[in-house]
Amino acid sequence: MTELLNVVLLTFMVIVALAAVWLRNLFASVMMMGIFSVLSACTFVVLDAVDVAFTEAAVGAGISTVLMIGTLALTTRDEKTPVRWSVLPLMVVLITGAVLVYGTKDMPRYGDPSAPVHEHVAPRYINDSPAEIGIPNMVTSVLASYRGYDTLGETTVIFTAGIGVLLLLGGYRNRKRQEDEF
Amino acid sequence: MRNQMIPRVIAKFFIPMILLFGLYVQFHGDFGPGGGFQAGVIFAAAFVLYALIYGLDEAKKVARPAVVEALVALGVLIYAGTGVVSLLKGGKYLDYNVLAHDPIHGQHLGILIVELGVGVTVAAVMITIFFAFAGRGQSE
Amino acid sequence: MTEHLPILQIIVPLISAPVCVLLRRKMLTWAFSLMVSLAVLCMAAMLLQQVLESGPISYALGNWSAPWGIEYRVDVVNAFVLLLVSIIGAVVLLYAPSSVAKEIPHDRHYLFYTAYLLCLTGLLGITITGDAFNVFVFLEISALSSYMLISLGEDRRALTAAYQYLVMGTIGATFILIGIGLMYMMTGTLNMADLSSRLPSMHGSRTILVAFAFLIVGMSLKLALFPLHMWLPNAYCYAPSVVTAFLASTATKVSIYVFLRFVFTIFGVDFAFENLSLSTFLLPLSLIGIFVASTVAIFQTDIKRLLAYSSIAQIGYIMLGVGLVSATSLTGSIVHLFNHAMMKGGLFLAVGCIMLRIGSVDLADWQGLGRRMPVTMAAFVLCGLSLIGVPMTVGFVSKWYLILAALEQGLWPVALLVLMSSLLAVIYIWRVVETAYFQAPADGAAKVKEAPFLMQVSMWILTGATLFFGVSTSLTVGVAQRAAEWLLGGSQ
Amino acid sequence: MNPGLYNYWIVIVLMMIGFYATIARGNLIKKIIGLNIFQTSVFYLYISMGKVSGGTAPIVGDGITSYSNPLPHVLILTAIVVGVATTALGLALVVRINEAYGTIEEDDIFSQDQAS
Repeated sequence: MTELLNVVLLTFMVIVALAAVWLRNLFASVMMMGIFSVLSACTFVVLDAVDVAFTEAAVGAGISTVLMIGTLALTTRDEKTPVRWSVLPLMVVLITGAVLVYGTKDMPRYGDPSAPVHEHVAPRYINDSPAEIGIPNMVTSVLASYRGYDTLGETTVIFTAGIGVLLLLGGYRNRKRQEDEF
Repeated sequence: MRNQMIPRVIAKFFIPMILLFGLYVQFHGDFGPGGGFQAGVIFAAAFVLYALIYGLDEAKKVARPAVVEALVALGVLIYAGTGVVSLLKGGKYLDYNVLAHDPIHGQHLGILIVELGVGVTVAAVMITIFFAFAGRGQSE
Repeated sequence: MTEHLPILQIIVPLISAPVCVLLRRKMLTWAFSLMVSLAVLCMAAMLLQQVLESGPISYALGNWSAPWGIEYRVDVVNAFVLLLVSIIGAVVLLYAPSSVAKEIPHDRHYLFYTAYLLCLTGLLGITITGDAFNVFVFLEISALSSYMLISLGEDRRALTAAYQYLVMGTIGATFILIGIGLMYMMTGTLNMADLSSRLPSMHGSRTILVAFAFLIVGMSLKLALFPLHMWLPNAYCYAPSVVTAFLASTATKVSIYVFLRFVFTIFGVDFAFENLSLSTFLLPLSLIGIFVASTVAIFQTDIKRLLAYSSIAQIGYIMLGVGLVSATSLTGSIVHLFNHAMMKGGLFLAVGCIMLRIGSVDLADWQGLGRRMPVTMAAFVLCGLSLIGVPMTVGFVSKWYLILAALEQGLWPVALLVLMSSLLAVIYIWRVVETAYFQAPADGAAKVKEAPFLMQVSMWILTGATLFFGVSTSLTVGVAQRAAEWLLGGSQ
Repeated sequence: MNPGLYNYWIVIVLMMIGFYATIARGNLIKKIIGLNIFQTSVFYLYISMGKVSGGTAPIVGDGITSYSNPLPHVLILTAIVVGVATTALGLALVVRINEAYGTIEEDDIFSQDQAS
């Protein structure tokens, strides 16, 4: 049952993604992206990744949408360039897709409990983390302790983004006006 | 929206609840879904709502940009500092076992502090980014 | 404390970045970050010495042993790259204050130094780690900070260059993420050593093949291998001088290191070069890259852009050595990694000095500069000679090993092509020399002073290094030889 | 019913849509939207490999014997954060480009650069 649900959700995601790319009203496009994020959060719930779903909903449907609307308010709402079909990008994309499909042939089947990812490394997190860390949410155990250093890196990435936005948009008067004054 | 009664009243009612929910997510991450990152985003959302209803200038009085900027740095320092403490206590970097008298308590304490660091930085960065974008619009 | 050296190497600059935000005062943040970068340099030197004496060092973060936790693993190869990055990091910071004061608004100097330290942290973190996913995280720290450093350039085209780099860089990083994901899917592990022991059993797997392809393409984008170099010229051209000097000598080098690490240590020589014959596409691409980029460089009138195209050509030389897959050719590649960082760093620092005084990097404005700024131009010419590969400079050493490697394998056309390409370098360097020394300054050109003392010092440190290591090769070539043998010896 | 690889194929289609928008569209915001779609589909690739049929979310509960793999979840939490950081920085750059050029269309920017 969950598999069927998954396929339906994924198909919706493809439709919404196509709409987001196709629409030339950027505001509508951004709304589509919000829907896209909510849909992907739903698929993550179906796939048992509740923490990821929570984050995707907060980030994709929340932060990203707010930022994009903010950007639209500061720039423009309409895309000028008409949709054009350029050959080279299309070729690149088709080749990338074909290579990936070729790679799926030897992949473990979806949900297979004997796939390598479930046999190596992960069993320790599942079996021993309640004893070693003592908290029920394994994702938190792995995130903050076993791979806590990655999370320090992640915090640094967010810090970097904050510094970057301050550098680009914070405080001082922008260049355009300085030029206008001359 | 500054002069409309209904949004203002509703916001007054909602903002404390959002903040409370943020705190819940922050400290309940050990047991259910959630943690520092999600809590930080929710916390920031409360300030964004405040700024939308009462205006950016009012919001900047509540969350002073200089303070928020310091908090951006502080969160990373809390996280990285936890690791330094475990170094000083004779463990490897980010080894929480040495933080308390026994490993399990150490792990609990370590995860709690580290998640707090994540939460502080994420909330502060999100508020900073929102202020930067909104402030850009205001000056136009 | 020496036991914790590997983590301190990363954590010291990482913690200093937020501290810079709290300090806020511009000269204070500069002095602080300079001290930090010097400390980083000392630690890198100690690490290299430790590795040379007693073999690879492993450090388990959080005290979780290898495949479960994240591991730092230092061997000859990355200890050498760490040293390279921290030398450039310290020298460029020493150079920075006057140049930054001229090119970047004063109220954001502290943010500039924060971003600089973050970029340094990212590059060092990529280099030192023994965990495939951790590479991705630190890759993004360095990438995000370099986008914003580039966007600080004075010209508005700096913004579009940064945007273009952001899009290309993110595509590259996402490709790497796909590659890491597929490897994880087939092996269940993210630790590099563990991966290398589990991958050989599935060499026939099509998924692993695709993982390899995505990693190669993603890393080639990051290291600007021809024809995936489109983001590089604009990024180097419009970034502030200090940023150009720093990124040109470190960012692509670290990406090349990641390439070496994935191809040689994780997948292994057998898989990459015998099963898949990676060389058949690496050799032609790097040779074409050398010729096309050098030729384009000849026609540039903007000196920074000229040097950027020359960088693409030099990346071609390094990848050529990788494609030849022998102890000699890899020695050439690794030593050129170091040497190119020294000479390109020196060249861009000289350009920064000239930018500070005459405010232009247009070739036409450099007329008679040999007389107006003799000291700076002398450094430029010396580093330029090294770029050509004149004996007694570092450029000669690395090309010597490359040609030797080509001849060893009987590939004399490759050796010939390398020699011929040096002639192209002669032409583009000569155009600058001719303008600066044999043309009179334009009428009414104001008298200019040489650049401030600190800028001169750091410029001459790198210029001196190109000469010193061109004569005394025991340190660089010695380490590079051991690194090459280590890479070819595989994972054991 | 086991869809086997069907899941992955739809994800690849999603990736292609996002990737195409990123490299072919001329609008700078559209490119970032494309990047978002591209990255989200990679997240999905990771998460679906962690799923165990009949498993539950990796939070310890009474009477549960089979859990899905928590490691891909952790990796993707990090990747989502990296993604939003990139988006924020990219959009900030778009705002500045718009201030400097008065447009966010690649072609217009290119022609303005050629003219100057």
